[in-house]
Amino acid sequence: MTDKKEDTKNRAAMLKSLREKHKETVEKTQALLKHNQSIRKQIRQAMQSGPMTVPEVAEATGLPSDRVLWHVTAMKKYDLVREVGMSGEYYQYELAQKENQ
Amino acid sequence: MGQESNAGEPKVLILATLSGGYAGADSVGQAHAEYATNTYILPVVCPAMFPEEFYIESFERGIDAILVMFSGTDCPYKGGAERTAQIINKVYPMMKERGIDTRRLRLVAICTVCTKPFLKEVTQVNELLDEIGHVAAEIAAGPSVQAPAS
Amino acid sequence: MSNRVDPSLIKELKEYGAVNIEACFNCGNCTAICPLTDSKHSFPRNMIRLVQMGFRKRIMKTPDPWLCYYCGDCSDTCPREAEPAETMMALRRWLTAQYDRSGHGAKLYTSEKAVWKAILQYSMIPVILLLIFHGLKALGVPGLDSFEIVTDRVALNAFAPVFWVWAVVLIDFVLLGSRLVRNIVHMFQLVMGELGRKIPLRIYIQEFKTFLLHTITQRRWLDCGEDRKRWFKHLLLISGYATMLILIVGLLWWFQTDELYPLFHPQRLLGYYATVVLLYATGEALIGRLRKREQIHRFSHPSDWLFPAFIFAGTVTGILVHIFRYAGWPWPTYLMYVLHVMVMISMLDTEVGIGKWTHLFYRPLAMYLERVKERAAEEPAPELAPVGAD
Amino acid sequence: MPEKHDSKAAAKAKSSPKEEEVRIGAYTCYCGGNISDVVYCEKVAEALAKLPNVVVSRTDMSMCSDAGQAKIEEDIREHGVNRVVVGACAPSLHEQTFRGTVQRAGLNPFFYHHVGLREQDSWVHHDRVAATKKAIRLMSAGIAKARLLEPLEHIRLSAEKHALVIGGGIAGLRAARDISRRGLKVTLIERSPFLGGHMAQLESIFPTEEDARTVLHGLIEEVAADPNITLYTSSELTGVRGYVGDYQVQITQQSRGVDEDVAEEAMAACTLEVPDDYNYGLTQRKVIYKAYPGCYPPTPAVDWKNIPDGKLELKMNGKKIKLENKPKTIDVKVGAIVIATGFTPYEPRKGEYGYGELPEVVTMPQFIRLLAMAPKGEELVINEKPVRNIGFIHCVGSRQIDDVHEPQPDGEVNNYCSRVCCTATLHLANDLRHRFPDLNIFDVYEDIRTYGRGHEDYYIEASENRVVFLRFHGEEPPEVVASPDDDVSPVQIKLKDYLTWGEEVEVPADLIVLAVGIMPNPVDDLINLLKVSPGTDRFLLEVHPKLRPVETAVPGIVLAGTAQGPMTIQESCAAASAAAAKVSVLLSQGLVELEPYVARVDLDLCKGSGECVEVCAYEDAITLESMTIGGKEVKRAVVSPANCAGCGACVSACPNRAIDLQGWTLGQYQSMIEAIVAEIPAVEIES
Amino acid sequence: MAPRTIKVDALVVGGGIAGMQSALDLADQGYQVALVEKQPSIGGKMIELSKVFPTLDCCSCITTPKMSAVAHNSNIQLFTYCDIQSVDKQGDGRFVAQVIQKPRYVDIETCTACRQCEYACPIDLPHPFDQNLGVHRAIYVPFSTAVPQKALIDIDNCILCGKCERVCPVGCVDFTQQPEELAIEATAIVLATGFEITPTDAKAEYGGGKLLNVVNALTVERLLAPTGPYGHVLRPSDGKEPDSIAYIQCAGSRDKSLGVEYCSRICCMYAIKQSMLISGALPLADIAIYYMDIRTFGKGYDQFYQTAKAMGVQFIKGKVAKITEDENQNPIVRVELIDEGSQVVERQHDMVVLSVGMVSKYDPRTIYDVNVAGDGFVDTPLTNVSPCVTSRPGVFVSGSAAGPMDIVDSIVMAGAAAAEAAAYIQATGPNGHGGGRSIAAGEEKELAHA
Repeated sequence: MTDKKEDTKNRAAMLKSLREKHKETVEKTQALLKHNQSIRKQIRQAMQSGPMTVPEVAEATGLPSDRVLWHVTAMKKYDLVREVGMSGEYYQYELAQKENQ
Repeated sequence: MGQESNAGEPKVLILATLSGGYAGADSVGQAHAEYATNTYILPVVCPAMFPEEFYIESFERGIDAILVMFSGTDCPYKGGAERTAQIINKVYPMMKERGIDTRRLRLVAICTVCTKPFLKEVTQVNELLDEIGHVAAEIAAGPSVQAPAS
Repeated sequence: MSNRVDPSLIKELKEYGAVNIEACFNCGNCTAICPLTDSKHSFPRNMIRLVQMGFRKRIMKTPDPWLCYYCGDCSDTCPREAEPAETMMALRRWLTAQYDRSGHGAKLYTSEKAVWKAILQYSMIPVILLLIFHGLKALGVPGLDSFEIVTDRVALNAFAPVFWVWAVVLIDFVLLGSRLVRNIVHMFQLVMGELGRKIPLRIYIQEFKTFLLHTITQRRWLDCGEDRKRWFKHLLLISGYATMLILIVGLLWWFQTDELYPLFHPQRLLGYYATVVLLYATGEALIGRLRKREQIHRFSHPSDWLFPAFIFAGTVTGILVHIFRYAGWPWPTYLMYVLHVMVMISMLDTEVGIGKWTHLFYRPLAMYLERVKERAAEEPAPELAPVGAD
Repeated sequence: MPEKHDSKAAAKAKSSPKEEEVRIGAYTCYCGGNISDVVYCEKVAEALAKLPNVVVSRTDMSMCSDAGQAKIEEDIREHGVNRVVVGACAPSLHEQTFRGTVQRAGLNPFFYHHVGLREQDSWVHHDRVAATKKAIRLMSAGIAKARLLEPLEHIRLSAEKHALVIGGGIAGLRAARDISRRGLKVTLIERSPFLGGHMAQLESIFPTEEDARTVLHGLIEEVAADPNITLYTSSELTGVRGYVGDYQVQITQQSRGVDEDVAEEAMAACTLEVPDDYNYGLTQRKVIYKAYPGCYPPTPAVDWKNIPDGKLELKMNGKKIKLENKPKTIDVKVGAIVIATGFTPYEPRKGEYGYGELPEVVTMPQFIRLLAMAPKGEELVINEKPVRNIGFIHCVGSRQIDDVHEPQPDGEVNNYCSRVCCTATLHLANDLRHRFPDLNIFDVYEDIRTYGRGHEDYYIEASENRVVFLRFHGEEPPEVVASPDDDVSPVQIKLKDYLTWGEEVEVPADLIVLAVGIMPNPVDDLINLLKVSPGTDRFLLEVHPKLRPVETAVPGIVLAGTAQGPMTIQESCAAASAAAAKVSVLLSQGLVELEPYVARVDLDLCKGSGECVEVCAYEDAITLESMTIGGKEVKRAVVSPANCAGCGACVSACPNRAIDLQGWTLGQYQSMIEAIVAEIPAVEIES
Repeated sequence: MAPRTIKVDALVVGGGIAGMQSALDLADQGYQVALVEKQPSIGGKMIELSKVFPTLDCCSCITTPKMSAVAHNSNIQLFTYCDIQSVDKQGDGRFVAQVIQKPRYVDIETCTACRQCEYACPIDLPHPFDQNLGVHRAIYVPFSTAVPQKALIDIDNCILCGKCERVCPVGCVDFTQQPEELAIEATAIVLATGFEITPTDAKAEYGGGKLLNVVNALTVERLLAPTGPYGHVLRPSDGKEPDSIAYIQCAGSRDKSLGVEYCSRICCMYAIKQSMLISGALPLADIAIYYMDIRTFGKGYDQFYQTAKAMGVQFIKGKVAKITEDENQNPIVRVELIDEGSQVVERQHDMVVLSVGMVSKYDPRTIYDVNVAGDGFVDTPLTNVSPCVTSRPGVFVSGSAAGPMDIVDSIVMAGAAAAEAAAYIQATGPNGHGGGRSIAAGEEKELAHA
């Protein structure tokens, strides 16, 4: 047990010192993460109402449609949204189950 | 029409030599030319290996037509083309004996880039099958209702 | 019609300043980048192609080169660095020479020697005239009393009496004017061809405003897409030039005077305005050509130097005459005056009707005729086939 | 005889200790969409999973990728899969790939069967449901065969470390030299009495502006001095036996005709003249000749082709001398063969662009020779006539269109681009401009294709050199007509010039040069001997332009240079070096592997009828040998795998079904056919 | 500490199709080969493509088996994610390359590419493999067919949260990895360093890279690839399925105003190929190709062009001068229709593809001491008869490092480079000749590759 604790502690210390070493990039990436998380939140909220196309999400969130497309693409790749057919010239996406809950 | 027995589309077996017909079929694919789906192409080194009974048995199993696509005079094996032709010629009387329309078996030379002849053969054999129907009916009927061989 | 290819025109046009026209591989980039082209007007590639093919007559018939204001976009983006803008420029020179049936214009464009010879000849006119008149007076020929060389004060109107000078100017003006009119008529005939006579006079008259508009404002230039500075500078230059032209041709009796007017006298104000504008505009053009920074100034044909250089020299000598006169230095005033007149006469005689100067008329005329043709095509006259640029 | 590493597969198959359970892995490849766009691959996999013996049925975006292959390996290792069937592209592309996979996982590589679902299903059918059903049937047939697969082993044979190169042009020379530099022996044969091919007829070459013959002779000297290379000129391949690693080739060589020490004298004494092929028939030469000054070999040769009875009489120093062609044959054993038979310029029909009717119309190869012979000076003079206007016409004999161009004798039109003509034309035009400043040059083209490195510079330079370009559309080729009598130029080109708004224009010309395309040299004899295939464009066909771009479908026979398709000198050399690399791969190990698809005798069934021996066309492939079976001395058929071609003629001949073809047994075919006619497993396929 | 030294016969620089083919052709002759690749996976540009002309084979069906063959060939040692620092010649005439292998922060031996780390990672980043239209995470497997199929961490875009380490079932994440120095000793070097595409923003008239629906052709390859970012052909501004697509040829070639005078050779064919593929994916879409000259010069290429014409792809002669966009971000091209009476038109499309060209991506003089030609690519002074020989003895060039060429020509040239390198090794290797482990007749040799 103590060994495991020791390990966890060492690991935390190692990560911390690494974070210090890569301070600049870590901070930059953290800012990016925060920004993306807020966008994702908006997109998820907009998509609560059911399947939507990218322009519809863009309209609902006020985000530029190319950014919405990028995020939806990312969410699709990691199974957070899925494609559910087409509406006109656009594909529709809906939140995957775990995101819906 | 051949609907009286063995429902379903008639099946065409294509025995195609690797150096001729099979490569030719691949060229047809490369060209994305469309043909009927009832065609089953099996690669063959040289059709000279198939004895006469092989064809008869195939018909009896339910193959409605057989196209032997060999390399003709370009056959890479010595005497392969001639031997194949001899065997096929011996099959025809055997087919007649059993009441099988001899047009169901064709020996054609198809080269590696013979896309047009390939398509022509497949179209023709399907036209024939539209006309004469399944082989099973002929076999069941026996030699008395033999269709005239062309 | 025989469409026989004739590769000699390319060589000929090079003498008129086409820079790298051979390099053109007819991709069409120049025509598509040009802000002035549309489904009806297609250039410069069509012009370049006609040159490559050597279809002289057809080029002579087209006004297209006059529709270009040389923004330089085509040359900037040409994938072959074929300098289409320079070809259009060269074609304007070539056309100017073609409109002049005498062949004099062509000579001045293609031979520097001919230019120097012409300058030398024309500049001698005032000298000879002064020598003749002062000489005849000295010989006692009557009627020449007003000719006198006064040395204790500046008396320009005695050295070169204004009404005599004005008379000479008017005579030259009439001669040059008739040359210009002949060439303009020639251009009209070439551009309008058979069609010229078929179009009702009414349209010509109704559309004459186009001519005036373009002459005065160079309106089409504003569609060129580039920034408006060059258009404005050119407009300024024209205003200065026109002022000076009116002062000399129409008002010389008032303009050339021995009076010393106060600073705000209209004679001085008008003169100063024209002088400043001309000096600025031509000076800038010359410096630009020396520096070769902008696309329009990267290549210079001798004829590009000539016109601004004349105006510049005329302006500088004019200023010096003015200074010497107000300073009360008789001899310098007289000599500078002779020099000034030499420059002005050379300019007029080598430019009007045959030189770069003529673009003042040809360009608006081209627009005008284009508009007339368009109008005629719009009219529901069944005998008129629609006519495009080519 | 090469050392044989006979297959022990037959023995192994018989003595397999226990009937192991057949566990089949079936894999249906999406082929990156090529298959899955039409075939419902998941449904196929679902259906296959229901078949007997199938323990794993999977799909993958691309089975041939490392990840796809890893799946198979894992299934073999983890799930006990011992037969593998992949339905993917054509077997010619990736059968070998998957055999390797199976082998890596510790299985016999012949426990693998490949089903072509792309070329023979998804690419030729649009009905998705029918195509899916067909895919299931084809895969079922493959699985049926897989149940009966037996372990086989490659036949390993020692390989001759010696290659034959056919053709002594630049590609053949390059290939010969590169194979030799790798430490292998080379026999180089050339049909004509001299080396160099068409390159010797060129003057300066793009993109380096080097002198063609100087560059060529650099390589010829290397070849001539190379002790590993044996050279036979005036020689052709007349016979071939054997297989990769051990081809026994027969070369027939025509006599040079005259002895070296008197050859020059004989040439001087010779009076019989024939059209000079070096100058494309524009001049005459003697029948005892040198191709050109400085040619290699330097000894003059007799041109037997132009002497019908193969005998020539000559008066030399007052004496009558009789020369006679005594062809001799040479037998060589080689492991691989490089075909570098080159090209022939397209010969326009009589009347095509005035060719053969108007003396002012010549082909570009002819013009290069004419120019080389033209007098020096400021003005171009051809055939004693001054040329002030010269017109080039592109795509003569290339990019032809059905119904616009007259077909070749074989009924085909040359619908391919000949690749080199554009740059060659412009290179020549620039050369003309430098030499004749006042010459007017016109260039009538369809598309200018100066694609290569440095080639566009020729186009730019030609433009700047005031070459006037005119562009036609392929459907409306230009016309060449004689001018009216009062015209300044004797001929003219008329065309719709699409750079001038499609207007009809005419180009005056004193000489018109046709930029003729490239056609393969006629090599029907080689095609028959070596069983290689030409494509629809008549050039020899590679296995696959990307996977195996210089190899033919016949093992051990590779292509170099323009026998394969139009190429520049540089590209020919690259292809030749690549061919040399393939030959080195094949032969530098000293052994080759042959597929084990040979006949096999079941001694239990064989009655020694001898029918198989009778029907077999291959020497020593099957023999009747005496052996003792069950205490009785009997004659039984015995197969010599190295000599067996695997055609299977013996299989159908055997009255007792005692002989079969390894890897392609009759039983396997029967079971495949059964699978095709059987009901397919029930799967719901949406339409 | 002295760097690990690897002794081989040939060093192949670059793991694209040319490098792989050269390496295979050398290894199959029995030579020991080191293949050094800058990226975390081999495959080069070719692995990004969808299908290849003129056969329309799926590209990965050609590339991935070669990648696999390289990885499994017992004569090839593969070094990915490496930078070559310098190349010097030793006293014995052999080269020694100083190489730095960048840390992946993942133990390559134990990683199984299960991608659990990837799912756990919170950072989404634009994926250059998908021309930035798709995403990867800060820890990721480069792409589905990567070789080696192993994860790596983009340390510059990592917040070091440690989530990946926690979820990894085999404990292969190692944040403490350091760059490793290697010394590779070789008799011959084959440069197969490839090319770069013309930057999309190179031409101001084409929007300078700012117009979202003006994309480069490599982007379309990704859109067409079954593994592509969207899984469909959609335009990047809003995910619309485009009805009208225009190709602009010579968007990075044959243009002195861009400083690229040469023809890039591949663009005509790839534009035609993509048109055909788009026609297949979007049967109703109109496709127009604006061109100056159609250069379909290779074997079977002109026939391919004719097929595309017959399929309804429009070929329009005229160089597009300018691209603008309307309020819906539909690109508008302005062009003179040369073949149609020379009129200037402005045409609106849903998406415009720039057929960008090939440019040299680096200066090979600094490290490899070989001359470059005016076009920036490696110079081949004996280009006619020895097209792979560079100015430096023992250094050979393969594929598009020696100028633009298509895949077929690259593969042929790769074979030629292997032949040249083999001959060089044969002539100059240790003990006079035969640096390669040439095998005596009959000697059994494991043929490890597929």
